[in-house]
Amino acid sequence: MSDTCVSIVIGGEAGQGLVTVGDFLAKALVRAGYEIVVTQDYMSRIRGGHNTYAIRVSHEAIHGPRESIDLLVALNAETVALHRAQLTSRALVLADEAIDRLGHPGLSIPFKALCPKPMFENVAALGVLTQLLCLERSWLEALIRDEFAKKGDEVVRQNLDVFSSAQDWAAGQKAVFSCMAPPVRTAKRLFMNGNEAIAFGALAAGANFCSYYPMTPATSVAATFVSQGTKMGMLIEQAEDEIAAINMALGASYAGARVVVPTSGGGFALMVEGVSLAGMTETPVVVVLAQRPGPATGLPTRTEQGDLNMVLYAGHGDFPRAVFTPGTPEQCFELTYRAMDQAEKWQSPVFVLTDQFLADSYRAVVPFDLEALPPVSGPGLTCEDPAGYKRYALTPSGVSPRLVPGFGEHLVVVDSDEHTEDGHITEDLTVRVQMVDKRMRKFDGLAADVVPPTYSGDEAPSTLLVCWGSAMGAALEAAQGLRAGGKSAAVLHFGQVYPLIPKQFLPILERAGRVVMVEGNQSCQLARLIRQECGYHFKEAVTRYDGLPITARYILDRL
Amino acid sequence: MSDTCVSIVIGGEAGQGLVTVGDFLAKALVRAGYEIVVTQDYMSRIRGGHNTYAIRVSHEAIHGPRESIDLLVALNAETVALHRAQLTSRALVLADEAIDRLGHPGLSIPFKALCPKPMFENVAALGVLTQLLCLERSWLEALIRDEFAKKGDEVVRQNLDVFSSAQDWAAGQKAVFSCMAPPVRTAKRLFMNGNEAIAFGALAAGANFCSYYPMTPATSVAATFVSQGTKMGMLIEQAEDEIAAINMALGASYAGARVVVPTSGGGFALMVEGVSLAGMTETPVVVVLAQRPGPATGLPTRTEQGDLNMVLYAGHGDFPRAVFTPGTPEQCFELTYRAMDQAEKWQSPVFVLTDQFLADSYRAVVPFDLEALPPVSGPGLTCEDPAGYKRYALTPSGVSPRLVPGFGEHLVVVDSDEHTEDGHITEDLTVRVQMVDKRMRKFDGLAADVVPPTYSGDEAPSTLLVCWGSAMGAALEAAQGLRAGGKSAAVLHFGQVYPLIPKQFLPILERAGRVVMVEGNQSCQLARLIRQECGYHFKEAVTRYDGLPITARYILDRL
Amino acid sequence: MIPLEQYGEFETAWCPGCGNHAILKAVKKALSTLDLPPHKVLFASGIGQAAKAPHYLRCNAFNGLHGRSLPPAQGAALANTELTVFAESGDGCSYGEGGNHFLAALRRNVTMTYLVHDNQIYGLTKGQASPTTAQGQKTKFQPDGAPSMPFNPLAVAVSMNAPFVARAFAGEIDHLADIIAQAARHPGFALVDILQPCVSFNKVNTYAWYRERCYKLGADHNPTDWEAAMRKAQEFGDRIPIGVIYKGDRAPFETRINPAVLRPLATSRPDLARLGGLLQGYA
Amino acid sequence: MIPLEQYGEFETAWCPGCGNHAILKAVKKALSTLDLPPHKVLFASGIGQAAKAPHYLRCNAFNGLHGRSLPPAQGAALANTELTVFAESGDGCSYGEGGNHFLAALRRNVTMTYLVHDNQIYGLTKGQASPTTAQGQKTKFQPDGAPSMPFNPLAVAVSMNAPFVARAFAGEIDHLADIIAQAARHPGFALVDILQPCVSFNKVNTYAWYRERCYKLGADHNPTDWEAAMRKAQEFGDRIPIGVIYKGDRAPFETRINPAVLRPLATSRPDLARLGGLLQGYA
Ligand SMILES: Cc1ncc(C[n+]2csc(CCOP(=O)(O)OP(=O)(O)O)c2C)c(N)n1
Ligand SMILES: Cc1ncc(C[n+]2csc(CCOP(=O)(O)OP(=O)(O)O)c2C)c(N)n1
Ligand code: SF4
Ligand code: SF4
Ligand SMILES: [Mg+2]
Ligand SMILES: [Mg+2]
Repeated sequence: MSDTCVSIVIGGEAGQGLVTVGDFLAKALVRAGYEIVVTQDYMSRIRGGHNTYAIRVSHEAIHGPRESIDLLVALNAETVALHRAQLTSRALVLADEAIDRLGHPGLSIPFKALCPKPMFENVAALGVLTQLLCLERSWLEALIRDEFAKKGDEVVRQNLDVFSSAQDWAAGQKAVFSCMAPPVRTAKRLFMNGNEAIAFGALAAGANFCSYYPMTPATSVAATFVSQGTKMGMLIEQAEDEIAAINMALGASYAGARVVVPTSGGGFALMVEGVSLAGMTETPVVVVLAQRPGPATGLPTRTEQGDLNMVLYAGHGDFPRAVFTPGTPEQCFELTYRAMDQAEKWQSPVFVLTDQFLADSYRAVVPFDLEALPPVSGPGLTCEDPAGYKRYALTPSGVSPRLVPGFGEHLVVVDSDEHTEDGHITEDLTVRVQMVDKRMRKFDGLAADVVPPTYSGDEAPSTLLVCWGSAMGAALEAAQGLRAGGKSAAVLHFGQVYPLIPKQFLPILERAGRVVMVEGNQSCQLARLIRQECGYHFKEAVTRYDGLPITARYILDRL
Repeated sequence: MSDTCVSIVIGGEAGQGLVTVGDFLAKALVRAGYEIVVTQDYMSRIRGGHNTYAIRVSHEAIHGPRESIDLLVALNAETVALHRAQLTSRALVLADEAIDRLGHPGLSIPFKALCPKPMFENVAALGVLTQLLCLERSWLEALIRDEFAKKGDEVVRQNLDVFSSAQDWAAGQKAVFSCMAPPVRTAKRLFMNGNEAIAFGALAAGANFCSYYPMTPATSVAATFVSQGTKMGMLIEQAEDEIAAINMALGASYAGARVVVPTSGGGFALMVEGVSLAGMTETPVVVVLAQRPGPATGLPTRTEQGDLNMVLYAGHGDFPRAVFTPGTPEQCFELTYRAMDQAEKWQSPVFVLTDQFLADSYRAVVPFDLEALPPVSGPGLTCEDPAGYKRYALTPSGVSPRLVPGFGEHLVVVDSDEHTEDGHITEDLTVRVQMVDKRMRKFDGLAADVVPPTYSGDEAPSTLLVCWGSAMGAALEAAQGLRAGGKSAAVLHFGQVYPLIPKQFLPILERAGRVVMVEGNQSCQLARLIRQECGYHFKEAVTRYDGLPITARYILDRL
Repeated sequence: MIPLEQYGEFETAWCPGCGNHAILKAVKKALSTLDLPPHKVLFASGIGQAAKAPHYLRCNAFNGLHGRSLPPAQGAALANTELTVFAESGDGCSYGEGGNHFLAALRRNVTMTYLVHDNQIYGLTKGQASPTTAQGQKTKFQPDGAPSMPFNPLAVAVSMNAPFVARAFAGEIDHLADIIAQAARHPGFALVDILQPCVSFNKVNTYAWYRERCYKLGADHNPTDWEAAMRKAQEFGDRIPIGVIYKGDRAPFETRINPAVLRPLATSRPDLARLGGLLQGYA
Repeated sequence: MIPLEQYGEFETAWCPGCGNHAILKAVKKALSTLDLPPHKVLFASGIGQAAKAPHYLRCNAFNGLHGRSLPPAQGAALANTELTVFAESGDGCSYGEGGNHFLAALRRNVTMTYLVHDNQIYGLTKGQASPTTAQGQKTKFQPDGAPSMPFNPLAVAVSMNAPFVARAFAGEIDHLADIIAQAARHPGFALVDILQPCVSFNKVNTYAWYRERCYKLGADHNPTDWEAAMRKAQEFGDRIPIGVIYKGDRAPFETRINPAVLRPLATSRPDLARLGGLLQGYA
């Protein structure tokens, strides 16, 4: 694990503004050209408790979160006590002068003196951090100007004053921190988390309807639609419950909208019947499921990868589906885009399965190449022979030409019961078999389109770490760690876990020495799925289900 | 396949009384000491359409349904046309004289002449059938007396008159049918279908609360509770929806009731979040899921085994469960009884997974030995140290002593969030891990209690048919058929499909020649589960998903 | 006026004598009066006997899940405001399984018409008490009588100021057709609760029972008078008023949301240049 | 009267200044007035800030799923009629996700008390519009204003003749405690909608806002007069009545079902001899 990076953690109570400090600093670092991995750890409450905002920053590529802390900004005394064990040898603790640093080196900041009002403390902390990190002050100054602009010039000026006096104060202190190396890259990057990237992936693919019911950690997908999607003409409605959310989306999709439904595990549990309806009526829908630890309400604001099984088998009866599991915000964008296309192309429910860690994890994201995006499939508006139109015409691929109602004289009839080619309810058992076979034929198409897992590392490694979704970064860094220790290592990451195409990965598994599944759930859900689909039996696994993201350290300690 | 049996099919429109004819005849046959397998095939409508009631009868043991027809009672002309292809060489068609028998041998019954009013036609048909089958007339006479008693003596007399004149009329006809062999057994048996047996299994185990929302083919479980359970003191409430049904049951279970929730796939889809709540709060609940073909509304009145996957993985997060899959009404009783005990013993959701075929299939059931039933686990009412009571005390087995509130000074606190030993919401991540581990330890207990699959047939057979649930009878008879053809054969039937204990069946699979999975779904859900759990890969499968039950013929034609 | 034949003629799976046949006739009549070509009409339905209705009509149809006729109807209505949208289902589907969507639809007030075939029973599942079954009425599943008070959809709708609340009777086809047409013309969410005899499972609320009690609201009833409407909504016993109970002028949902998002969504394509601009905000 | 300390004192996860603190106090006061020992009381709740309340009380608790406080409450109340059962949750939980259970509970009328912390917002998920948020009120998720009309739980409850319908305000602890006690004593389903300021997300409906508007119903209001109750239930604007809005005498569910099934189910054992007899009917 490279030593070129710094781990900054801001800790305090909910409501103390630690997210503001974190967001400002992280965004400034991205603007300055650094790589970051943000980990947000918060409790299920609005005020009080103990939350942290961790920024790992480096001038080189970094992938995952880390436990150790180099700079701890303690907004209250509890933060020092709770995190002292994580402090590195060079660590500094930054806290108000009234807070006992418990003997740790650092700075006792005279917030009262530096700030005309308590609300400026966040900006003062940023001033101190800027100084310690040797960050060009202009990055934060510009950000302060951007973000406070709507509050008026006076507010901007006051903030800038506090910022610079705090920085000056820090410059005068003895405690110093080794300056970060200047960043290599200069191309602009985006400061974006997983949920935001998902929202943009959907919007780029033409998503224009979102019905949702709020649920942590999925809400910021909807929030991004509200703030950004509306400007793209997206129609967004907060439904009365999750059942309504998915059924409303299916009605809109039927009528030609491109639909996304964001939720979390408990909300998705209520959509299971609707998923089956999407399967039966062959109505495209993309469900974004941001996982949190279950069962039931579990730990509402923490992370886990425990809902894969539910997503794989949600819905009664047999019908095809696809499940995407992005590992980074970039993949969130790309795979959500792809999910929108696949849902439409195969007229099936398609899932984007993410988790709280990735949902809330800001990174420096390479701007998406919008021009290079492949075209997205879509329904037709009219046809040559409206009278003869059949929504469920039997075809070799299983895909029937999908028309939207109202744009021509054709009629679009869809049915939750078994139905004839023209969509009407039937109890003809020969037709039943034809329709099951037709629907299941689409599975072959979905399978042919599968995004293969990505492999990185040594060929025929002595250790192969297999993972999916957000565990990717930790696995990549754990492999780096192994290599640093002189062992060959590689990572196989599944960005799509269903369908599974054994020939895409079985040879890789078979030529590796030790193969270890790394997943954020107790029962090794992907390992089981792989065994089911191709018989490969994982003999080792690193699992985590305490609500925190998997880290390289966590993996290495268990190998 | 033995030739000693007769297949009788009564066909006609819904509302013509074919179920009455079928029920009377089948029950009389059981009383007379015959074995029966009833298959009810009906459409999702109240009047009209085309339904059949098929009774396969023999003096020897029989297990499954059959397609061929020896006696066809056609209540309308359509019935003759629809079923003529199934008629055996010795078949007779019995129909009103106005109906064209399309050249098939049989009897044209002068219903008008035999019956003073059309409502007597059912009884007249029974008279003719009694004569052709050489059934002692007293069996039906007694039944007519029993069933019509509440309508008064006059009605009984009129029915008996019509019955005997119809029988006399048939005795005078040329068309004869070979008499059935007299039955061997004399001990009383019950005329009972799968759903009724499930209801009685639950009642025997002390079930005293049922909240349900009606859904075919599960409604007759609730109907049996209404007619019989109320007499046992069961409290039954039709809920506003399935979500309420399961949550109400969980509340009742918490308060000490023994609860059952009957539903079908679409209804169960809505209970998925509730299942997760049962897992998290460790509240016992037995869900009976009578399967029908999906996805979505599918074929509401037909049969399929397509919901296994959904039941296995219903609910977000990891938690243990058990899934029972009875193959006969006897097993419906036994395994539901066991399910009630297991739910309570391991404080987990437990499932009884059946299907429309078995739900509606009447058999001659050996009376249950109520005295031999093992004791059923249950919660406590009081404890020694009420102030120290902890609902989720950590224990080696994972099972915490469960008390019911209100009977002592202890407080029972259960929580859908992650919780402490005393049931209160927590975000302590160490406790989180302890609680996940505790819940998952119960899996070992459930695993130790698994009912092993039943094996019957030749040791190391050249063909082994593997099946679960209602496919059992067809598999047994297909194996008989193979043996009749000189091949060795056996059947391995899973009455419990989860947890799976490989050592209970892997050696059996490995020593067989050809191993064929037989299941009523398109995607081989049990075969996949077995591969997942122990790596065994089924290379052959017979699947059925046209809405009809699997038969021996169906299997043999595909081997 | 579009000829009735345009709306097709199908064999149904309903019992002979069922009130559904009459409702189907009235629906066709109303469509014809409204001059709506089949391809401009969408019928969404749930599951039940009533919910099969859209299969017996030449129109666009979304026959979804039990209890869920309203969410897809509203989704489609918003995705394409040029469609005339109806949802049609039974009392169990609409007020039982679907109760929460009913409440939300009353609040949301999307322009569409809700036709509830109210036979006061669960027909397709063979006769359980429905939310509108009279308290104490015995069924095979409620042998001691339905224990709950019946749901009063009209009172709830009026109490929530739904813009158009009506009751009709399957035995009065022309009157029913006229009410359906009025409902469809009214902006916002229009409810028509239609009393429908079920000859197979409801032996209490028969054609004769309804005929004896139903009377048409006349000119003396002012449907814009909320208090009068509430009184009429509460009347269900020896006398049952049929007609438009309440009519208000709440602005429909469509007028309350950002107009930029209200266009047929099927024809919209993402403006990637604009998207690129929004992404700049994250730099 | 049981001393208040019996009901415990816990650290909460609520914001300082939140109306929930006051409601918790009132609940303890009511329990004490009712002389209810903690082990004889069950609080069922859903998920949300309000729904955490049972964790801050020494009592039996079933903290279930979001929107699902009522079904387990009713299940437990029926399984053991000797428990005094409360359900307690937020407005989103109770009237949004849980709307269908609310309607059904009003119809079913099982004896229990429903305490709804009505802060007119989704608190725990950070400020989305709830079913009771004023139309047009802006939130982060509804920047153009909440598009739907607010749900009026009192009007719906009165329109369905719920036996006990009340509104209270977290700013009037004694009044609230008294209403909770009255509600718990009333046979059947009692609703208490409690206006509760959310200091973090609802900047409109503050303590001051409510204080300016809330007035206590006096002797001039007759809660047994349905029409008067309906008028009061509709009042929500410049003046907001608090107190018992409606009181009726509908027979509770327990009196309408077979008395043989109503006993603490935890103590009942199956009578196998009787079961054997029933099985004979199948021979
Ligand atoms: C989720 C779900 N639950 C239950 C059912 C079973 N079901 C089908 S129709 C019906 C009741 C129908 O009653 P109603 O809506 O009044 O319609 P009717 O048949 O009386 O016209 C039920 C419970 C289902 N299909 N789906
Ligand atoms: C099925 C489900 N959907 C959504 C959520 C997320 N959720 C938790 S609390 C809440 C809203 C709470 O609002 P309210 O009931 O008004 O309670 P408050 O926090 O305002 O007291 C939501 C949407 C959930 N936990 N479960
Ligand atoms: S069961 Fe009732 S509602 Fe259904 S079609 Fe027959 S009469 Fe009509
Ligand atoms: S967010 Fe609102 S409701 Fe929740 S505790 Fe804070 S003030 Fe109370
Ligand atoms: Mg009905
Ligand atoms: Mg709230």
